[in-house]
Amino acid sequence: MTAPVLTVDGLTVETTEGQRIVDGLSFDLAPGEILGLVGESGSGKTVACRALMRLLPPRAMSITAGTVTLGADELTGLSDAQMRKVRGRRIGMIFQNPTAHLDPVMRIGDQIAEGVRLHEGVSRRAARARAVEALRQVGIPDPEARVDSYAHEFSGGMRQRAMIAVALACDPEVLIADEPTTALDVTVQAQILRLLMELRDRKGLSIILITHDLGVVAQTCDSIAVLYGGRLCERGPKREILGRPAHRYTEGLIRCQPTTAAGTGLLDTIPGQPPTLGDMPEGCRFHPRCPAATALCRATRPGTQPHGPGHVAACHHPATLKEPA
Amino acid sequence: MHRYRFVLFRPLQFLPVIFGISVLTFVLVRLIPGDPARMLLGTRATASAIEKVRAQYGLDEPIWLQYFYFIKNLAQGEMGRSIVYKTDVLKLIATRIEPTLVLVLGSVLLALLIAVPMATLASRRRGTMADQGVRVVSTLGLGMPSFWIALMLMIVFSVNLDWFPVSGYGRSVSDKAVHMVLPCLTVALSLSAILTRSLRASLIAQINSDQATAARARGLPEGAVFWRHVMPNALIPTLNLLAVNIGWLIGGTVIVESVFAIPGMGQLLVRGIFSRDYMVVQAVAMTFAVATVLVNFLADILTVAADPRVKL
Amino acid sequence: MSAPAAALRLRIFPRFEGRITLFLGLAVLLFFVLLAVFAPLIAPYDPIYQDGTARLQAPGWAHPFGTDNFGRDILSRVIWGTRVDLQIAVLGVIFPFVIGTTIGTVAGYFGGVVDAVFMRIVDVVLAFPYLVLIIAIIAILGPGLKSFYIALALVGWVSYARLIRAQILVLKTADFVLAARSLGYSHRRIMFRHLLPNALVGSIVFSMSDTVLVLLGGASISFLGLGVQPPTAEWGIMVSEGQGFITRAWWMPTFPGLAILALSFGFSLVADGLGEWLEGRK
Amino acid sequence: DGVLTIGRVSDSTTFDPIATAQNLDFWVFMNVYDQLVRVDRTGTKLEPGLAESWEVSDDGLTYTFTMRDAKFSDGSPITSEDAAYTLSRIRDSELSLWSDTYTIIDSMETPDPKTLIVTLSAASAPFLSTLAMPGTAVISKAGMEEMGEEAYAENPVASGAFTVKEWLRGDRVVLEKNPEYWEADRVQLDGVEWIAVPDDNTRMLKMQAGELDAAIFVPFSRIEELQGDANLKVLLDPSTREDALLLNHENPALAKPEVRVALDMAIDKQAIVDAVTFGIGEVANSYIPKGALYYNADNLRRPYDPEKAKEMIEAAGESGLTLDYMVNAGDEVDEQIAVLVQQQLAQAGVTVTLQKIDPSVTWDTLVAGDYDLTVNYWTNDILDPDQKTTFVLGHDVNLNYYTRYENEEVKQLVADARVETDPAKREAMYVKLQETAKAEVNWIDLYYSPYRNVTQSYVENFYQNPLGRFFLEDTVKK
Amino acid sequence: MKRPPLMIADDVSVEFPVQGGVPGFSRRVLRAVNGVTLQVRPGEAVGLVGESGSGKSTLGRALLGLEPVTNGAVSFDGTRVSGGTRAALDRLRRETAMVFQDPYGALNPRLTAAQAVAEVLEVHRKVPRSEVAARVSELLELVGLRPEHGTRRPASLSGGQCQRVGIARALAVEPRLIVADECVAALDVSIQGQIINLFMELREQLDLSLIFIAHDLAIVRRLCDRVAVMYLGRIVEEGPTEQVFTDPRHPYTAALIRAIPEIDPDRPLPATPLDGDPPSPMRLPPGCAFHPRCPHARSECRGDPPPAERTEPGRRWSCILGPGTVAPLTTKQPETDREETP
Ligand SMILES: Nc1ncnc2c1ncn2[C@@H]1O[C@H](COP(=O)(O)OP(=O)(O)OP(=O)(O)O)[C@@H](O)[C@H]1O
Ligand SMILES: Nc1ncnc2c1ncn2[C@@H]1O[C@H](COP(=O)(O)OP(=O)(O)OP(=O)(O)O)[C@@H](O)[C@H]1O
Ligand SMILES: [Mg+2]
Ligand SMILES: [Mg+2]
Repeated sequence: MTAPVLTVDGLTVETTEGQRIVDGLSFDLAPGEILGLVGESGSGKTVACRALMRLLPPRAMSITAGTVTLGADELTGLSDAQMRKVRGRRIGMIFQNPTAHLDPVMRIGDQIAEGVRLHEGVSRRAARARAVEALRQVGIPDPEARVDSYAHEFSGGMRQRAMIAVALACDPEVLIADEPTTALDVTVQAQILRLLMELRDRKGLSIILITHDLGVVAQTCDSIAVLYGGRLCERGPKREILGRPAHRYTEGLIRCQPTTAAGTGLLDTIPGQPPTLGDMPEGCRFHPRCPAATALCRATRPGTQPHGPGHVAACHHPATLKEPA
Repeated sequence: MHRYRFVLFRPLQFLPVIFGISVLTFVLVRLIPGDPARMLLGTRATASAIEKVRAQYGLDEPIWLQYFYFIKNLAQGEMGRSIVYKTDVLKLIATRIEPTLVLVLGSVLLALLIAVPMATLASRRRGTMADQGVRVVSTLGLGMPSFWIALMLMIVFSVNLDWFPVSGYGRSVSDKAVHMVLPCLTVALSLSAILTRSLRASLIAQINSDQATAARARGLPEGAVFWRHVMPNALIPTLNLLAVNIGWLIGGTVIVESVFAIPGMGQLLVRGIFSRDYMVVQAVAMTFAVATVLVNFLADILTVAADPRVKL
Repeated sequence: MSAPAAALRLRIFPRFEGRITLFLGLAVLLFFVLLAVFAPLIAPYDPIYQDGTARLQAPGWAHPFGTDNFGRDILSRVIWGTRVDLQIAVLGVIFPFVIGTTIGTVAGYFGGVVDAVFMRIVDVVLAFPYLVLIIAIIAILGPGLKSFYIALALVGWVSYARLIRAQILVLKTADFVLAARSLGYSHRRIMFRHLLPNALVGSIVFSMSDTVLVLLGGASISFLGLGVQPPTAEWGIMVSEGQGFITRAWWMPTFPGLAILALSFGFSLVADGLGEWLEGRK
Repeated sequence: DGVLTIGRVSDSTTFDPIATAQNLDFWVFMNVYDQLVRVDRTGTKLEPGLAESWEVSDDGLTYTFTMRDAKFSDGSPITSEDAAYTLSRIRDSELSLWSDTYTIIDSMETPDPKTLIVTLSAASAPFLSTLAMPGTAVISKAGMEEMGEEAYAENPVASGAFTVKEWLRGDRVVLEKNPEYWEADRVQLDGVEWIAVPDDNTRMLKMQAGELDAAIFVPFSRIEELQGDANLKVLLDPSTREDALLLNHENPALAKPEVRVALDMAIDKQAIVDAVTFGIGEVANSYIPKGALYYNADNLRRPYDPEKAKEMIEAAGESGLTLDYMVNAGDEVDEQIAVLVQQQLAQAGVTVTLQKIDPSVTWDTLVAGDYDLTVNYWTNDILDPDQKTTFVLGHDVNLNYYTRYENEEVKQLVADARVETDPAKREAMYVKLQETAKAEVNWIDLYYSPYRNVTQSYVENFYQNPLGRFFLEDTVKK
Repeated sequence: MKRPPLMIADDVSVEFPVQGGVPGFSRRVLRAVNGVTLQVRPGEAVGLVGESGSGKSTLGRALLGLEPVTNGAVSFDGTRVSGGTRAALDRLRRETAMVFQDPYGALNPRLTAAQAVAEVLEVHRKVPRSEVAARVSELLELVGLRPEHGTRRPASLSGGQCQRVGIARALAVEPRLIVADECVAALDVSIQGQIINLFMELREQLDLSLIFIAHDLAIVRRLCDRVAVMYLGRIVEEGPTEQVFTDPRHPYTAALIRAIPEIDPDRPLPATPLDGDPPSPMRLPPGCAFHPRCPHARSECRGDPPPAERTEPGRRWSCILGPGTVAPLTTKQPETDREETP
């Protein structure tokens, strides 16, 4: 195995009120790997990724523990100026809602060129050429003409492509994609996912793909990390997790995902509601909804335990083990 | 470009507004009790003299006929004759329009020069003492009557420091500039308070906006994010607020003009109202109204130019 | 490590943002309300009593805020003026608020011709210089506070109508309105039970800052001599009358001026605080 | 330089002498035009203007004026033709606001360029005085006919000490010395600028900042302060101004003379003078202003006695009397007087409710009689007492200045005094009128006050005569 | 025995005016629904699928009389409701209800759950005033909420709970037909199932007809008897769910089914995802609206008129291709046959 490009160790994000939104998150990302970060709404996926970029909303939350290492640099220890050199240049980021994340009054080409000129100090002309190139790479037809378009002149899928072009303009090592397809139609979603995979293949990019759709993960990712209530439940290679889920939540998630397969009768469900920031359960955060919960689960936070090759889970009673009496 | 097609057709929509204004001014002026003839003749007037003046200005005609003449004249580009000044109203307005224009434009400019840095400071240091300071200053600016601000400025800058003349408009361009500093500042102080608040709010919204976050994620330093992505987006609603408030602003010049003895339209209008100089009031109000409509039209064009999304 | 330090540094404000402003503002308003209610008990003198022997006295023990050119006690006049000015601030806003809100709601909800007609009227009123229109209406009705309120109502509703209409236009496309329609609710119910309460927040915040404009409008009207009847104590009149004495008896315009400023400040704080608090609650 | 800048409330409206009734315009007319007959500095004598001399026929119907050698600013001579044109214009023109005063002129003849013969339809003692009114400022017939009325009203051909160099409407009138003026040697100033500064405070600040050479109308409240300024001279020139409290005699209570007398006693005029004018005014005892022709210095001064007044009102069966007091909105002095009167009458058991009214409506209200009390002031236009007497007591068209005071005897006396040509007899008649008016309390005389102007200390000989005119011929800027 | 249809849409079109035309001269319109014919039988669940902007919501609203129909007719239970009498509309309102996508947006943020439900009962006088409270708790219980949830406002309920309130409110009118517009799209996967199950149970208990709008075909397959696929305002295919899924006749349907991500590590993304984006409804291409994106497009597809509707018993579709031409969906099998280079 090659050395990971990105290592996250015990990352913890707290609000100014002291609530832990992300709690001791650890994972690493190999070169050319696509990691799927899965979890329900509010489980802290977005916050975790913004923490990697040190782009947390100022004065609302901050990183209180843990380290993030990119190559040789520990990002948590960098000065703001140093961190800016990382953003865009070494880690690119794309977002769920492309419309809101593009500046409506600036031309697409200029938004791409902006990062290039900043990081590489190239001329205006060269930056523009790079912008055209970036748009071509993400499959925008007629990029020479489209660099001068505004975001609202693009369709949803094209906007998402443009965002990817902005993020990739400086050839970053890592791309963080925060639910890049949730706002898109299924047919367009497939196009974008395909594009990400191609880029990975072509450029050896490492990608963190945030999503709540296990289907997307199954079709695009190499490995999976599952978040619940701000904590990591389980992570490992895709086939491991989907085939042999250890954590009860992961298992439930897979079970209740509707499939296009024919079927009758009621769907499988996970009972109850996801926890909210205000009242996080003690112990294992999943225990109120877990069929296998015991007193242990209610009292103690489970530690991560290896569960297979590259597969760890934080569960007192992993599914593949024998159920407690 | 078809985004600008509204420039051709929008003026059609102005017609009902301008018609409405003409009715409103006409009716309003005539509803005000008090007889222009008597105002003109003063206390020692005789009944026959009053009758004579009324006939001279057609005030003895039925009101609908007066309106008809008013519209008819208007269609011919005439506004009638001033009862007090005994001259063509348009001629009067022509001499008075420049000071008011300078006052309004100068105030807006000055207000922006005050508001933009203040709002920038407040929004970029949100929640700090600087922010609170800006809030206090802008609240105070808003809470002071303009005639009071004017007096203070005069005492400090004209009488004590002798930097600017107390009042008047001046003759040459540079002279006018010097004369208009304090009046513009007076209006600008309260205007900038409003603008600062509005701009601060939209700046804060934009600073926390997704597109700004995206810009930061590209590695842009905060300054670049602010000036290239936050400010342009935040300025548009503030400029529109300014356009909507133009009527308020012009109203404010009434007092400032009389305090600073600026021979502008506001003074003309107030004297017109107090002396029941119907023609003058009608003409000035119409001029103001058309100006307001034009400013909003301009704001539309500006918005369309500044924001590629907007289509009108 | 810099991160925890940063967290500590930043923890001071956000929690109270909005609320502290709101409370401060409400405290200022409460202070003035108490002043108004207990004016007869608090004021040391009769506000209109003219003491020929004590004209233009500088602030001192007997008259903390000094006296005016009639020998009236300025402190007492400022205190009694609270009654009038609070009334101006409240009544000057309530009528435009109610009228504008109703019209804006109806116009925004129904759209079409109703909307077009009302919005043209709004355009016409807005195209008119605000203060001038008020002066003209007061001239029609005769000077005095009642005319001022009527003028404000006739002119001021426009802002509220615009504000509410814009809100309604956005809200009426919301699903809960569609839901209400699909459930067969009447237009009246949808407008006033469902739309209006949700559209009101912005206008309430605006109305708080509008009070400031109304107070100043009142002062300007007093400056032009169209305000309250003498010898009623009212801050705007006191400032404009006191102006002539600025170099000779600075206390005459200054104290009522400060009172206007303080009350405006209170309303502004409430407006800011309310805005931020409601924003934060979303 | 020798240009005198004067700050005043408002700008001129016209230069057509017959088309205005405003003091604003009159002030400038007196700089730009000369008249046949002028009022002197003291406001008590007529002196020759463009008419070198004049003769009145014994029946008082024919006036023969001899014109002096004088020129208009365009260099053309001022002839009797011009004078006749001026008078016929004010009598006959569509534009004239003064026709009524001059219909007494029956005919005019100009046998030669130096002689003007005016024939009246009836004898009139005050006729010569009316010739000194600003409306009769002599204009150039040729000029008027050539330029047309409108152009002339903007840029007149001057017959006076100055010509109009520039008129920036709403801002200022710029005058320049008229070298053709017959008394040009007397004029020291190179020019005059009349500058509109509407706000009183601003005007005074402009004086303090040295931006004006002179400013007219100093608020009472600022006088003491400005007097303390070494750079400034405050000029308190005697005036014919009298402030009086009008009573509406149509009010049943006010129709009773004893009630009116009681009110007169209930008002402490000295207190008003002290509070409102800061002691600068003087308590009035007659409707004829102090220092004016035929003023009766011995006229009755009723003592201030609220107790007695209260008793009298009760005796008249009017206890609990309530009166509406009309206040001119925006007039500071007016409001102050109102407040004082209210407080003083309260002590006599009279409730006064103040009613603020827009100044432009005041006249309508007065005409309609919708008031009980109100303060008004009067300044004489002419030096003869006839004008004011007619207006105030003579049952003229204005209901005795809207008080609706009626006394047939007085009316007759006013008419007789107008045509009486023996000055001694005339004086006796006017003394009688003053005494009667006081006895019957047609209105309540409050106070006389001087004109209040201020100049920089380097300005000399700047004055306003009692009729309100500014003659700048002698004014010097050192 | 088949019962007569409860709701019939006959050649329904809905147009919206759009800005950009010259005021007072030309009027530009957007045809969001374009000649749609659809029937819903009592007790039947019809799925309406299609891409964003294809007019699903607009059709749903038009069926409930919430959007004026510009062309065609909608009738409910034998009575014409589009352009019909007030009474017909009132009756429609009393017998139909709608459930919305955004669980929060569909509830008035100022009313508690119980108030929202009670309001319906009061307006329609479903029960005497005194029994409102009891009926409210009954309804809340029916959708699986505890009474204490009734006292909360939407902001303090979770998305799934809000959606249940929305359903309870819809049930309060005792409708015969519910239109559910993407009612689970905004919910987390673990909650989606709960709501879908609720619908299935309610259908069973109350003999409800259901028009279920979604773009998630997997759910539609579970819940619906029949499915209609919309593309740019038209129904391009309609038929029994199973048949449509296993044997789609329209290439768009096939692409839609293929594009759905499946939790199956062995099934990769479709190698040839549908190209391009749906064209703007303002500028519909001539002929078959799908042809610019259709891998099978021929020259006939490009010219007017659009392809005629083809029918089989219980099925209809608008495509010139014959049955079996577009790939059928075979679940759990890698689509090796289509695995070509892009
Ligand atoms: N600016 C903020 N201030 C306070 N709390 C926040 C803020 N942003 C997010 N949170 C809270 O942090 C938690 C995690 O949010 P996050 O956005 O990371 O979730 P997510 O997993 O990305 O969800 P989704 O799938 O909805 O995007 C949530 O409980 C959210 O309410
Ligand atoms: N009120 C409206 N005014 C103008 N156009 C509208 C309006 N409502 C919908 N449209 C347009 O009609 C078309 C169909 O919209 P509709 O909302 O019915 O689509 P949909 O299939 O429900 O899409 P989604 O899956 O995004 O909900 C779209 O192009 C939309 O922009
Ligand atoms: Mg997220
Ligand atoms: Mg929809």
